[in-house]
Amino acid sequence: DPAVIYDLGGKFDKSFNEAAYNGAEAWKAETGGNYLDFELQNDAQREQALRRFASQGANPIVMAGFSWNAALEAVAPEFADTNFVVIDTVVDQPNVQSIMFDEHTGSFLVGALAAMKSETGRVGFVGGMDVPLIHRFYCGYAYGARQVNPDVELTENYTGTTPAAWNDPVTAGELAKAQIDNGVDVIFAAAGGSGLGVLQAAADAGKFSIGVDSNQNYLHPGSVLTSMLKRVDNAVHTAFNEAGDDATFKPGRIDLGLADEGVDYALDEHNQDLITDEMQVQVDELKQGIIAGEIEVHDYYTDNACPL
Amino acid sequence: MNPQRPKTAAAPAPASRWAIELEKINKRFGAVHANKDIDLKVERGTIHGIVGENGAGKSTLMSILYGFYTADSGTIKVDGTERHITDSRHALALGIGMVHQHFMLVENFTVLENVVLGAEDSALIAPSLKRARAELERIEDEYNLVVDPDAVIEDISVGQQQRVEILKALYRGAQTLILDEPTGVLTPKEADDLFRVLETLRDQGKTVILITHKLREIMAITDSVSVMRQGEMVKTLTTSETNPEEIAELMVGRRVLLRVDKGPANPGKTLLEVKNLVVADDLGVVRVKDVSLSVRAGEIVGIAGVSGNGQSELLESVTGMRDQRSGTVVVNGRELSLKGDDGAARARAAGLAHVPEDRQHMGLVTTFEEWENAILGYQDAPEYGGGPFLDIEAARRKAAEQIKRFDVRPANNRLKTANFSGGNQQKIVLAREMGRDPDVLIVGQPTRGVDIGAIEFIHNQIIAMRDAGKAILLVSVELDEIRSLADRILVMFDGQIVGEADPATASEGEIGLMMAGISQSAAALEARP
Amino acid sequence: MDFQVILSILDATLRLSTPLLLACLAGLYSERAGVFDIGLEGKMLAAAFAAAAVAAVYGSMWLGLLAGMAVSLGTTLLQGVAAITLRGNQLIAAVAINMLAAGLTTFLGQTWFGQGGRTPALGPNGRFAPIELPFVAELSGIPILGPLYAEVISGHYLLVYIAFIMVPVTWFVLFRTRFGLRLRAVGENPKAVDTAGISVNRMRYQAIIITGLLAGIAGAYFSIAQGSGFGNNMTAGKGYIALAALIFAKWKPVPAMFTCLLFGFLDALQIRLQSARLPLIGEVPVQAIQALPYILTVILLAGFIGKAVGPKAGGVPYVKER
Amino acid sequence: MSARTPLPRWADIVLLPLLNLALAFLVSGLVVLMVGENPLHAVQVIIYGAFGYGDGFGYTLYYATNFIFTGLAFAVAAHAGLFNIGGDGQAYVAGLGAIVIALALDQTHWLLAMPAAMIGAALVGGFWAFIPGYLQAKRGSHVVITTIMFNFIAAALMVYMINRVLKPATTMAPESATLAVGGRVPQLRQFFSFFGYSPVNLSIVVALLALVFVYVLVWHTKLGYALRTLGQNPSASRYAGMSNSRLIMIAMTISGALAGMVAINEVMGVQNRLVLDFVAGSGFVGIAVALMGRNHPVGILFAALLFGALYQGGQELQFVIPGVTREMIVVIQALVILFTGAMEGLFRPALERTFMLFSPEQKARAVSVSTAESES
Ligand SMILES: Nc1ncnc2c1ncn2[C@@H]1O[C@H](COP(=O)(O)OP(=O)(O)OP(=O)(O)O)[C@@H](O)[C@H]1O
Ligand SMILES: Nc1ncnc2c1ncn2[C@@H]1O[C@H](COP(=O)(O)OP(=O)(O)OP(=O)(O)O)[C@@H](O)[C@H]1O
Ligand SMILES: [Mg+2]
Ligand SMILES: [Mg+2]
Repeated sequence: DPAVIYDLGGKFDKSFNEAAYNGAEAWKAETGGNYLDFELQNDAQREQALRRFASQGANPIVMAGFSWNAALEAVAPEFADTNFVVIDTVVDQPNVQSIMFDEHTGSFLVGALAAMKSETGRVGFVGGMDVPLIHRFYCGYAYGARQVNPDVELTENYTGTTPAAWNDPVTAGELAKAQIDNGVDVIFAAAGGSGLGVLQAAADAGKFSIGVDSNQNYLHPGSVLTSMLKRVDNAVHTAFNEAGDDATFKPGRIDLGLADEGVDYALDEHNQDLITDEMQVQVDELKQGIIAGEIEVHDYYTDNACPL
Repeated sequence: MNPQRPKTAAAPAPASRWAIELEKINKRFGAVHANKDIDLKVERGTIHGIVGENGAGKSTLMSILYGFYTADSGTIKVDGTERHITDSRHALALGIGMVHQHFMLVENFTVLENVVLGAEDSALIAPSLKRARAELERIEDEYNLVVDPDAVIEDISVGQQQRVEILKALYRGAQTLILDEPTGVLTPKEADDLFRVLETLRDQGKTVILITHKLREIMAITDSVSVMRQGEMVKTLTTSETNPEEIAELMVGRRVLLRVDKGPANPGKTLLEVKNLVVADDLGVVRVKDVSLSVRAGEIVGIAGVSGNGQSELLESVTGMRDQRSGTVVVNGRELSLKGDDGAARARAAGLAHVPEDRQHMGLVTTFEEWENAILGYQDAPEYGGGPFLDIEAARRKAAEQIKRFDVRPANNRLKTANFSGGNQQKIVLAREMGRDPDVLIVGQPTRGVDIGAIEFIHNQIIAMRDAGKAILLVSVELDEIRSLADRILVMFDGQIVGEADPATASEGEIGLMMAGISQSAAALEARP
Repeated sequence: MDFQVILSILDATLRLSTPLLLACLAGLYSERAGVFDIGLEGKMLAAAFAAAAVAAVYGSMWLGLLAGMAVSLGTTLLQGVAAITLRGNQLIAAVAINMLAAGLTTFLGQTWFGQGGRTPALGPNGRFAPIELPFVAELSGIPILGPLYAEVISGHYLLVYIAFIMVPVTWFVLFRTRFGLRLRAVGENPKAVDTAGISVNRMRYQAIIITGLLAGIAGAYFSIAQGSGFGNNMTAGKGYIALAALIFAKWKPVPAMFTCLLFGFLDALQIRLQSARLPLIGEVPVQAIQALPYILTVILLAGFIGKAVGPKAGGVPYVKER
Repeated sequence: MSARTPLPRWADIVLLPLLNLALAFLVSGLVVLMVGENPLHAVQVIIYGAFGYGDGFGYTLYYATNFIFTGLAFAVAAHAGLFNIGGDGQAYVAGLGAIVIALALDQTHWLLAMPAAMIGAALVGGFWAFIPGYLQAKRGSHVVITTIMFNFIAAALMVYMINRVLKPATTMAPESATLAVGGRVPQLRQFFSFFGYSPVNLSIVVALLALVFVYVLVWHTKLGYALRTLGQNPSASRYAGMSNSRLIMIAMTISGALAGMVAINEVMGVQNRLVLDFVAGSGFVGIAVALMGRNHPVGILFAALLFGALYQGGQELQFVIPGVTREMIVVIQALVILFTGAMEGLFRPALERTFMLFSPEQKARAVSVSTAESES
C-alpha cells in the first residue's frame, strides 16, 4: 500500500498537508485502494515514521514538507527497495523523487491579477510563518504586481515566526484589516489555515483576497479574487499511481510549474464575475510568456533575496 | 436535642445557671488525643479562666465550642439546652463569640469591613457598613472600645486588632465571649483596658471565657478557673479560694518559681553600640528616629514600649536584616555594614545572635524538620560541612544537643517544626541562638504565648547568659518581664528613646506613662501618688 | 503617522484587547477568591469550539454564545472539583484542563465535522456583526471627536461592549457588594471567612462560576465574533497573556482594563509596524517587532510596576484542620 | 469518626497513584470507545509500544530524557519558591549555545564537543532564566509574567537566528547546518543494538546524573538548604543572613541551565542540527512532571518515564489503530495529569476507611501512638 506522512501542521492545515490528504483521498476514491498515513507530532518522529512504514512494506512513501532532508537521507539508503517521494524539498538519493513547485511563477500570476484589480494601487500580502518558502511566494507575487503596474505599492506581513503562525486566523485577519485601513484593496494570503482570517477580513470590508494552495474561491464568492493553486493533491495522486512501481517511478528532482499545471491561478464560477475578459487575456499572456521563457520571474531560493 | 438553629441571637429568660456545659468532650487529631473526656461548666455572668501548658488542648476545646472543629464525642449544652454546634455560624447564632489566639482578620480590609464580614444584612454592603458604623459607635461608648472604623487592619497595632475581634463578636450579639490568649500581644495598658471591657461585659450579664498563660490575670479578673493538662481537665477552682502557686503546680505537675531570681549586674566593656540610627519600614515610613544606645557586657538592657513604636525596625536593623538610612551599629568594636540583603550574616559573624519577635514568621521554617531549624543562620559554619556540602549528621547531632540542653519536647529532631507547641518552638530558637555563645544577644518577645513552666526556664537561661558576661538587648511589650529581667530600661515611643528607667526604682506607672509618650519628668511627677 | 492610521490602531486596540480583558476579569474573580488559574487558555479554547460548533449547526450566534459559556463553565467546575473539593494542586488541575481542551476540541471537531478540527464557516446569523452606535452621523461634523467616535468607539461587536461594561460591573461587585466582600476575604484569609460562618468552598465555587462564564464569553469572541468559525488552538496563548495582565494590574479591575488595552495596543501597533522602515534604524527584523509587546511588557514591569503581591491565600487549597 | 489514620507509606506512594492511573485510563478508554475502537486493545498497544520492544522503549527513554531535564528545571526553582514556567524558552535558546559550540567542534571528538556544548547550552539557558530572576530579585517583577514573556521572545529570537544567521544559504528548511559526527552525541544503539533505531542517546546518562545532582544540591548542600529556606519562608532566609536576591538569581540560573540540557538531547543527540521549535512543548510537560513527582528527583524520574511512555505509546497507537489521532493522545495525557496529579485525593478518604476497616493493627497503632504522644 502507499503511505503518506504529513508534516507538523497536521493533515487538516488547509494548506499543503491538506492538499496531500485530498490527493490521497481522491486516489482512494478512484482506485478503491487503501493507504496508510501518519501525522507528525515532533521532529524526532520523522525517521521513526519512515522506518515504520518502510518496514511494513508500504510503497511508495510520500512526504509533505520542507524539513525531510535529514530523515530521508538517513532512511532511504536503508530501504533501497522502497520508493520515496518528497514534496517541497530536494533529497538526492537513488530511490527518492523530489517534487518542487514553482510557487514564484504561480504567485506572479495572482500578483498580476491583484495589480489589475486594485483601484488604489496598493496590494497586500499576508504570509504564514516567516520562512523562505513563503518569501518565495511573496517575491513572485511582487514581481507579478510590478509587471502590471510598476508604481504599485506592496505591503508584506507575516502572521508569526513559529509554526503556530500557520494556524492563527485572528492575527492574520488583523494584519489584513491593518492593510485595508492603509488603502490596500487586494490581499494575497499565503498562510495556510491563518489565511481564512484574511479572506474573512477582506470579505467583511468589501475588498478582495486571493487564496492559496487549493481553490478557495468558493469561501467568499465575490470577494476571493482568485486562488494561487499549488497542486500538491495532484502530485500525491500521481505518486500513489506511479511511484509504487519501479517501472514508472522517476527518481530525482521534478519541478512542477505553470506548464505542467503544478501551479496556476484559479478561475471558476465563483470568481468569473470578478475577473474581466481583459484581465484574463492579459494574465494568460503573462502565463504563456513565463512558460516560453520570455518573462523571467525572480526565484527567492536562488539568492535568498527579493530585489525589486 | 434540637438540631435546629435558633432564629435570634439574644437568649431570652435564662433557663439555667450555666451558660455553657461541656460533657465528655473528646477530640483527636490523627494520633494526638487533644481533648480527653473533658467536662466544663461555665456560670452565666462570670469570667471563667482556663489555664494549662502549651498543647494542653485549651484552644482545641474552645474551637469545638465555637463550632470550628467538631468533637469526636461528647455533648454541649448552651443555656441548659443540648446543642449540636456544627459550624461557626451556628455558634454565633447561639450567642457564642470567639476571639482567636491568631486573629481571624482580613489584613487588607478596613475595621468596618472586618466587622460586617459574614454578618452583612443585605446584598449591597453600603447599608451594612452604615449600620455597623452606628452600632460600633454605640458599642464603643458602652465599653470604651475605641478603634478607627476606616483604618486598614494591617496599619493598626495588635491591640487595636484585638479590639476589632471583640467588636466583631459583640456586633454579632455574643452573650458568651471566648478569648484565647488575648493579652499575649498587649501592653499592660492595653491589657488593663481589655480587662475593663471584660468586666463591663460581665456586669451586663454576659459570660466570658478567658484562656491565658498569665496567672496574674487569672487572679485579677476571673471568678473561677479551670486547669487543663495533656488533654485532660485537671480541676476547676474558685479564684478567690486559690493562689498562683497552686494553679501553677496543677498545670505543670511540679512546683514552679513564679518570680525571677537574679543577682546584681556586673557590667563590663561596651559590646553593642548603636549611634544615631534612622530606619524606615517597607513602605518608606521612618520608624526609628535617631536612636542611640549601648549595651555592656554582663548587663541586660530592656526596651519597653507599646508595640508599633519602632522596636521591630530597631531590632531588625541592629541585627542586620534591614538597611539603616543613617547611623551606625558597632558590635564588639566592629562596625557593621548593613547594606545588602544579607546583613544578618555579617551581624552573626560579628558575634551577634538574634531571637526574633515573631518566631513562626521569621525565626523558624515551620515546614522544616527540627534539625534543619537548629542550624538556621549558621548553616555556613564549617562545623556543618566543608565546601558546598551540608553535613547532615553533624547538624542532627548539634540539634540533639540543643534539644537536650533546652529540654525541647518531644525530643525528636526529625519532627516537623510546626508540630511542636509554641513554647517548644521558642525553645528551639533560643537553643540555637544561645547555643553558639554569642557576645551580644538580641531578644524580642522571648516568652510570648509560652506557658509558665517554659517562661521560668527561658528567663533563667537569659540571666545565665548575662552572668556569663554577654551583652543582652531585650525587647518586650511585657512590662513585668522587662522589669524583672532588665538591669536598665529604655522606653521607646514614636521611634525615639524617650527615657531611661532603673527597674529597681521606677514604678510601673511611671514607665507606663513614658510608654504613652509622656516625658520622663512629667511621668515621674504624674506617677507620684 | 497620520490621523487615519491612529484611528485604525485604536480601533484594532479595542478589538484585540477584548478577549484579553474578558479572560483577565474571569481570572480576577477566581484568583481574588484564592484559586490560581492558569487554565484560562483551556477554558477559552473549549468555549471557542463549543460556540462555533453550536453556531454552525443551529445557525444562531446566541445559542453559540450560550454553548460557549456552558462548556467553559463545565470545564471550570471540573477544575474546581479537583482544586477545591479534592484539594488538588491548582496548577496541575489547570495544566490538565489546558491540555484536555487542546486535545478534545480538535478531536471532537474532527469527529463531528470532519474538517480537521475546524468548524464549518459561519453564516451571517452564526456570527456577531459590528454594531453601529447611534449619533454617528450627527457627530461626524465635529473634528477629531467625530471620527474618533465613528471609527473607534462605534462599530464593534456586542461582546466588545460587554467586556468593557464588565469592568465597572466587576468593580462594583467586588467592592460594593456582600458577595464581593466575602470573595475578597476568602482569597486573603479563608480562616477568617470560615470563622465568620461562611463556607469557604462555596464562596470559591461561586467565584469560579463567574470565571467560567466570563472565560466562555472570551472564548466565544474568538470564534463567533472576531473570527468566523473555530480553528485549532485559536486562542494562541492569549490565556497566558491575560494572566500576565492580571498580575500586571495587581488583581484590580480598572488597572486590568488599562493593562489589556495596553497589550491590545502593542499588538495592534506590532501588526502595523511590521513592514515599516523606522527612521535611523532602517528595516527592523520582523521578529523584533513581533517580540515587541513582550519586551515592552517586561520593561514596563521592571521599570514602573514593581512588586505585585497577589491574594495572600492564593494557590493553597483550604484545609480546615491544620 | 472524624479521626483519620494516615495510610501506610506503601499505599500512599504506590497504591494510590496506581488507582488514579487506572481511573485515568478508564476515562481515556471511553474516549477510545467513542471512535469505535477497543480500549483494552488500545492500552495494550500503548504499553507494548512504550516498553514492549527495543525501539519503542528507546523512544520512551528519549522523551523521558527531555522531561527529566525540564522537570528538574522546574523543581529547582520551585524549591526556592519560584514558579519558572519559562522552561520551554530556556531550552529553546540553549539550542544556540549547543549548536554554535557543536558546529565549531564537530571535527574533533564528541568527548570534547559534548561537554563543551553542555556548558554552552547551560550558559545560554541559564542566562535566559537569569534575566527574569534578576528582574524578580532587583525589581520585583513577577517571575511568572516575565518567564511567559521570555518564552515568546525566545521564539522570535530563535526564528531570527535560525533563518538569518545559522541557516546555510543552500538549505531551504529553516535549520542550521548539520553536525559532523564529531559533534554528535553517541546513540545508545551504538552500544546496545537492543534499542534498534530509536534516538535515545547518551544524554539520558546526563539526565540521570542531573537527577543525582539536583538531589544532592537540594538536600545535601548549603546552597540547597538556603534555597529551600527561601522557598518556604523568605523572612526566615533573610533572618538567617541569606541574600534572597542572590538566591533567586542563582535558583533561576540553575533552573535555566537544566532546561538547557534539552538542547543537548535534541540538537546533538537526535536532530544533529538546530531546527525550529525543537523543544516541542517539553518545557510545559516538565511542569506537570515536576508537580506530579512532587519536585523530588525520584518522583520526577518516574513521572518523566510515565510521560515518555505516554508520548511513545500514543505514537504506537496512531500507527496501529488508524482512527486514533494525535489529539486523542493529548486527551489521554491530559486525563492522566488530571487524575494522577490534580485529583490524587479522589480515592484517599475511601482508601483510608478501607484500611481502618480491614486492618486491626492499624487501628491499634493509632491508639497507642496517641497515648504515647500525649503522655510524653
Ligand atoms: N489542627 C490540628 N491538627 C493536628 N493536631 C492538632 C491540631 N490542633 C491541635 N492539635 C494537637 O492538639 C493538642 C492541643 O492543642 P491546642 O491548640 O488545643 O493546645 P493549647 O492548649 O491551646 O496550647 P497553647 O497553650 O500552646 O495554645 C496539641 O498538642 C496538638 O498536638
Ligand atoms: N500540623 C500539626 N500537627 C500536630 N500538631 C500541631 C500542628 N500544628 C500545630 N500543632 C499543635 O497545635 C498546638 C497549637 O498550635 P499553635 O500554632 O496555636 O501554637 P501555640 O502553642 O498556640 O503558639 P503560641 O505560643 O503562639 O500560643 C501546638 O501545641 C502545636 O504543637
Ligand atoms: Mg492555644
Ligand atoms: Mg498558644
